[in-house]
Amino acid sequence: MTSENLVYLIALPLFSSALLMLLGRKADKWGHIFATLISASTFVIGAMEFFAMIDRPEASRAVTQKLFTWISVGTFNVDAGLLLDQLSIAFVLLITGVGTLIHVYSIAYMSHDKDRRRFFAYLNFFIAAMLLLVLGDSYLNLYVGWEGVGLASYLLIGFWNQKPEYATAAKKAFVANRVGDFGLSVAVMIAFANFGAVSFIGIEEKVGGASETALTAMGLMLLLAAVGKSAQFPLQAWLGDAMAGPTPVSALIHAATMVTAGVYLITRSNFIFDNAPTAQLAVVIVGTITLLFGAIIGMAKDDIKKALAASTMSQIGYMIMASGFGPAGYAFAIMHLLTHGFFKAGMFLGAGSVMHGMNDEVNMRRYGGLAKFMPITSITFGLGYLAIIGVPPFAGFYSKDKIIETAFNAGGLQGVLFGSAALLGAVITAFYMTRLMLMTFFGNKRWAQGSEPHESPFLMWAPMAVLAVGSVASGYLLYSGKAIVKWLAPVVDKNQHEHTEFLPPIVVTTLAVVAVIIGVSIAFIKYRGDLSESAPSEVSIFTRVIRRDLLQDDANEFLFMRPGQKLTQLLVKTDESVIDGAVRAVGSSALGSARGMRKLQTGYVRNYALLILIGALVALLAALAVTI
Amino acid sequence: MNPTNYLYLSAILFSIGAVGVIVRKNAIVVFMCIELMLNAANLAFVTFAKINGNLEGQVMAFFTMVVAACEVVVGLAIIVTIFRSRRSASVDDASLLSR
Amino acid sequence: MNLLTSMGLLPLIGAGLIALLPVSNAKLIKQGALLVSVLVAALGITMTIGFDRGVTGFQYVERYSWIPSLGISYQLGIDGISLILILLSVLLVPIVILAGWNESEGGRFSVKTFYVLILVLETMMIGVFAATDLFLFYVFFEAMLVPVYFLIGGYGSGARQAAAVKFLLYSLFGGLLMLASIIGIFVISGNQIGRTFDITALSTLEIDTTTQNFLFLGFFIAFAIKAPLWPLHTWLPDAAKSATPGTSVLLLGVLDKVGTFGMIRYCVELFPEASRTFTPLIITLAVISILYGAFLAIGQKDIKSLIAFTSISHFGFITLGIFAMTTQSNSGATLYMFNHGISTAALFLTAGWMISRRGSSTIADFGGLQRVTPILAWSFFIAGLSSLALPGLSSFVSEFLVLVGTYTRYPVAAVIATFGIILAALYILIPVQKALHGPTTAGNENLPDLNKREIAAIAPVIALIIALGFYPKPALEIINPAAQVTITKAGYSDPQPLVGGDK
Amino acid sequence: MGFQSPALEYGALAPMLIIFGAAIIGVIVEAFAAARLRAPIQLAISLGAVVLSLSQVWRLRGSATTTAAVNSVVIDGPVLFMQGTILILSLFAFFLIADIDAFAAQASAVPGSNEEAKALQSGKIQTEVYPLTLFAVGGMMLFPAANDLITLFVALEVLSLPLYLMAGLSRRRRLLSQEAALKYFLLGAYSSAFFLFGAAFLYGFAGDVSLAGIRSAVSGGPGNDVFLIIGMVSLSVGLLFKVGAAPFHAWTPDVYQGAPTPITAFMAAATKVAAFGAMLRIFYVSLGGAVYSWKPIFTAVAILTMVVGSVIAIAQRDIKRMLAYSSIAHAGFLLTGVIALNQEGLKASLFYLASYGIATIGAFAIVTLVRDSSGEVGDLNRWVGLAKRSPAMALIFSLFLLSFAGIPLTAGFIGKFTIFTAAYESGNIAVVVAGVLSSAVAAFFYIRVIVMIFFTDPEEDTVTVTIPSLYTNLTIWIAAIATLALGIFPAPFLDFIATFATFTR
Repeated sequence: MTSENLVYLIALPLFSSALLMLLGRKADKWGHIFATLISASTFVIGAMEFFAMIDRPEASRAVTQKLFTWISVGTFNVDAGLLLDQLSIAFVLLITGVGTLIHVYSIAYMSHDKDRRRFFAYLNFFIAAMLLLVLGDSYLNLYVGWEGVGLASYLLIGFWNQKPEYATAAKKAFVANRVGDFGLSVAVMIAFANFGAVSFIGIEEKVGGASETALTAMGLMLLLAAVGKSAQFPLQAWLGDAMAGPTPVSALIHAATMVTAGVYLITRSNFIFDNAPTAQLAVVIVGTITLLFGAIIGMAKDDIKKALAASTMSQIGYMIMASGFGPAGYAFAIMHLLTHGFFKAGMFLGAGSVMHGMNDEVNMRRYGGLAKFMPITSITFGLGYLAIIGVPPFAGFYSKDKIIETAFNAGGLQGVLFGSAALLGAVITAFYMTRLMLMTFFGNKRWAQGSEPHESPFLMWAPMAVLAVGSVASGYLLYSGKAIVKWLAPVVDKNQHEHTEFLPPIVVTTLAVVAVIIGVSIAFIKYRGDLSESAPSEVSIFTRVIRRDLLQDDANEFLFMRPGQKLTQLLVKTDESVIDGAVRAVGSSALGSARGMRKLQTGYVRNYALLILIGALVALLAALAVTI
Repeated sequence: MNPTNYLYLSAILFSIGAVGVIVRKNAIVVFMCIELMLNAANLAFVTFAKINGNLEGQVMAFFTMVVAACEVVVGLAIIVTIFRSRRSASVDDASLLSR
Repeated sequence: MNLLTSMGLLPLIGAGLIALLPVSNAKLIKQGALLVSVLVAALGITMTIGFDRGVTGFQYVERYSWIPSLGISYQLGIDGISLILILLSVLLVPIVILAGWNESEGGRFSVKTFYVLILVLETMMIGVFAATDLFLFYVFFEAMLVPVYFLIGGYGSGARQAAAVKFLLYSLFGGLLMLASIIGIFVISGNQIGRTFDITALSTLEIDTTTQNFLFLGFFIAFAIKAPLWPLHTWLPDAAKSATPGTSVLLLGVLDKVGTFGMIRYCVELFPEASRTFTPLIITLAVISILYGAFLAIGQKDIKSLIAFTSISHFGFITLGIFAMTTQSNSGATLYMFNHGISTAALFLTAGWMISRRGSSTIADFGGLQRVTPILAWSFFIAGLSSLALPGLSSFVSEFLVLVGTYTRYPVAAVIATFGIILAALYILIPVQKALHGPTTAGNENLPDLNKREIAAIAPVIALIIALGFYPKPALEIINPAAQVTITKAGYSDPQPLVGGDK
Repeated sequence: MGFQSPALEYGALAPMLIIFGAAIIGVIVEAFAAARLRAPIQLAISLGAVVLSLSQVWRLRGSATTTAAVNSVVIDGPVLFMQGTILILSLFAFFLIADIDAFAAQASAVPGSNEEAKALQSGKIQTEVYPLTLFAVGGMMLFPAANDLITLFVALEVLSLPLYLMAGLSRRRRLLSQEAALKYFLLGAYSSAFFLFGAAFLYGFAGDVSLAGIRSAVSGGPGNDVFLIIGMVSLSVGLLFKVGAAPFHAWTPDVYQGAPTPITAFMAAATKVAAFGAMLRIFYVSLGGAVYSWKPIFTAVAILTMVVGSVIAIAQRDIKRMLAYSSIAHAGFLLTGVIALNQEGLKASLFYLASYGIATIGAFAIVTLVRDSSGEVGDLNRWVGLAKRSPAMALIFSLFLLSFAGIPLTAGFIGKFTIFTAAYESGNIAVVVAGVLSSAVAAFFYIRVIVMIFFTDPEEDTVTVTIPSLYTNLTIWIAAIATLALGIFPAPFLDFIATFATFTR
């Protein structure tokens, strides 16, 4: 099946973005509305495609569109082609849906910023790039979107780049992403060298003939790409700093959509990973480490956005972990991705709403008791909270529960280990989210001077409300009747694997609920009463380490930045002194020998005659020697 | 007598002249040494004429003498001029041009 | 008259006419130069349109005997590779003239001399790429040093004379080594097929291995200095730092391409066997250049030398692509030459505007320009993105082709080279952060944004960068057949995919 | 034994006879003409003789090879070409000599004496330089034409002796000029002695003084090889001295610097042609058969010469000394043509000599223009910023330097290219590599001068570029045009040379 409409999904927001940028201040008055309408229209197109897809029989649900031949050199042929299948449509709806809500929210949130038009241009650009990422029919097309969202993220993190640390945060994000891009580049090279193709279909056709080494290598490189984009260990450090961007950006890019692109990549590359068990194991391990890492960091964060960012990292860890379990896990990874998109976006917007009411204060130690002053925000946020910690029947319960179950089902010691880690993650998640709730909406008022908390305007709370509905209902909708599993099976589970059960589902569910109860309880005990306005300073070494993000920045600095800077300085000096020095030495040695040889030119006739005589004698002897 | 001995003599004379140019400082003496070298060459010519049994070498010797005479004229002119300017006939004094 | 000759002669005639204009009327001189260069660019576009993409071999061929007793002829012709480079040259000249409208002032010589030199240089640039006679190539190769030398030494800043001399000596040294090789191959041609400099004929010579290696080295060192390849690069940062932005654009954008062009046209096509012998060494040097240039760029404090070092990194990619000897890498390398030309032009011109506004080229003297001069800042940023090969921009296509093509034959080299893309992010984003982001540095609050003339100069470049990123097909169609020929001449064929290839 | 008066072929000898005749007339004029009229008369005689002689050379160009004066002189293609070249170069040299007050009013007067001042004031300027130059020109024309050792030696002395004197004729810095003369004379005589000694041994080896006789002896005669070697080496010392090859070059910079600039120009350009002409003839015609004995040595000398000339030039601070070292380096390049020992080598050498000679005259002509109140300024540090004072002269001087450096589109490049090609063809690749490398070094100092002229601001304003007279102007412009023309369209000239480039054996 082909469709002529896919291109508009990308072209419209791209056009809008370019228009708003090129028109400049002339578009200030209407730019935000235009951009929002464009975003909404992409959602409409996406929805139409979705309904059209549902109407088609399962075998022909995927549609493609070839735009033009992009690169064609010898056997290397890449079309600018789009592919909309069951996997991509899920993303399209999430991106355009959540994206549009956040556009709406931003109209109000950014209303005081004189660069609002530019902000909307960036947002539209992001939508275009993210849609290209999920619609591209080959790794190379995906790559374009992949870097496009990276650029959008860079621009939006650095939206207020007049603050040097924000600019640094933007750069850090881009560079970490580039490390991931290295993986993606190499993966494409491996694909071309092995299969002579870079399109998903082209590779999938030939994947059976490839060596496991090649597939493992490619898988690991794809994992590296995912790790960079999705802030997984060890490239997780940029995400916390990325909260420098305006809060809607954190909601859209650094929670709901872009950072989940790694999950998309792994799921999309299922045909590679399914044949590369080593790479899969690596995926699971990375996911597991990250889900714990993020959760642990989240425990000690006082910055509301950074706490949410740590949570995002942890939740994506769940998704990555799930996608590492192969056909058993892909659907649940995507499911968690979707539910997470709702509740985390909702919570971020909630955090933005709180900040909006608190003069952009982000420190939770200066919040407290806000539930009374911001009722809508506290309710929508609360629903998101219930969803994320996995309280039945909220969305997160279904998706996370399934991931924990899949982890246990991996079997053997590995299954127990991963399953327990996932459970532990659930405990910690419940702890830090409860802490966040208590510190923000309950307890004593610890506001800064002049704070007058108030509820946000309609344009802001309306999107939060919509997302809250999603946080409540999306889990059940996706799960009931294994809807998501069946929907995605043609893409990620073509052979309809039988999945074994290690523990009966009811046991896992019980365990998960218990985990939540434990986490919530601890947090209640610890943060129930009144808190001080500043974080306690007499704390254990563990707390300090956790406050320093488990030393992630220190490690990066120690392992990469410092040596890198040293190397750079060394090379700069080497270039100056050794290489250019050698060149200059050639010059000065020529001059030196010139000065030396000049000394022969004494000015004394007798010396000149001596030179002649010696020359004659040497020549004579040489000639005699040559001849005889 | 073996004519080769004249060649040895010629070579010795030439060498004395050649070394003399290098060791002596007075321009006139240097010039004399050069004349000695020319005459050594002349001796060689004459000897070779004898050895080869033709006259060309001897003719050459005459030419050389004439040319040497011309050289003396030119040479003395130069040396005298420079002596008048410098009040010295030492070749080592004439070393302003160097390096 | 043939199109190539007319095109080459036009700037020269233009230079002659401008030389007749009164020195005092700077505006008229500039307009005249711009007019001439635009006409040449129009001819270049005409030529591109008329170029037959389907066929291999030289087109627009013309041949006149020049010094018959030495087998030298005035012989021109272009294939895809030369066409794309000529096109680059003739497009950049008007842009440079327009962009650097005032940079000819305050030099050691008059404004008039500047434009005369630029136009003379344009003739040389066209000639050096169009020559199909080795001797003619060498003449252009050396003769173009003269205008460049005066352009750097006469109109630059800082230690411009020293930089100009360094440039000239490096180039002359390389050129003379090449001369020895040219003499060698000329003598061999005399022994085998009768004295000739026709490169098509020369590529049929059978040269024994040792001789071929030495002759190859003579050419290669000359081109490696031009390109420049580590460790023969130290002239470039000095030259680029001292020259005016416009001169730097022509220097990095076009002149240095003579090196990489020469590697394809002369090193590989004339000495295939020696090329194969030296490939491991050259690939190593290329990879070192990529990383070394990138690291050095990161460490620079001066914006111009930073750009120069990024170019060294990029030339590493081009060289890598050439000697990896696959269709992809070779086409990619040629396309890279073009793309590097336009993206460096954008980078240098915008940097030049920043410098002329601020009066300093130290990166630390800028700051917060995005808010003061948004259009300028965006132009610089997009140019930078092109330099770091962001997908969707033109350089990505070429860089990726080089890498993917290299990987099929030299996977390790390709993977190491790919680290360059991480470093590229650093060397672009660090100056972007320092110069464009952050609080506005004191004294920069009132810098003017780009004026209409400057926008007119940069807009087509940026448009080209974006257009070729999304639709590189027209360029690739021109390049592919020529690249294929090169590979074949060098005795290579593409590695087949491991799965499902024709074994 | 009856005595036959030798038959002289006046037609074939006419070019030389005209010059010698004019020289003698010049001497007479010097003795009898009124002081005021001497200079114009001398100039007229000289120019007339040169032009007349040139026309005779032109007349002879197509005719078959002849020997003249009882086989002691041969008139063949290369000879005619070189005689023509020498005549053209000396025409320009006369232009320079005529133009300026470079020469001592009375060379015999003690520098700084009343005599000298009086001579200057009275304007009774002696013009012996004209006949001297004519004699030297005659000797130079005879040198490459000599067909036996006797003529060769006589020609060598005829060309040398006037030059020794001319070197001492400078009006300014007379002590230096006289010193140059003394040095040139002593060393020249010294090398002549070597030359003569070598000639004696060659005669001893071959039993014949004719070049043809030596050739037949070399190629398989019964002669004594030691005699041959001694003869060959000693003779070469004399010749290598004349062309300024290392290590026999030491006189060159001192003499070039001390001599009056027009004479330096004449020496640098014309002497080189004559000396290389003779050398080419001797080695191509007579000693070709013994190539294995002398080729290694000549290769070494050639390389040494290129290196010494190029490297020492870097450290020079005086324009004339720098040009002297440059001429040494060029001698090295020209030696590769001798070593090549093939037709190409001969053609290339002829082209090189002509193009180098004309550019040299032009370059020295410009040197004569750069002056301050006390005369010419040789100090390079005072040449800075010359382009500001006289852009045209600066450009032309750069053109000459670029030609010396061998940049394409100048005559020097074609010369270098053809001569290295010949050397490469003869299999002497080492000399080619050394040649290009020392060219790179040489480029350094040529460029340094260009930098000084164009890119350095003058510190003081006492140095001026005088407005050239018609003669000097002609010289400079013709030299410049020739340098460019021979660089861009060398084909006709190369073809022209090809018709000359066969030695009669």
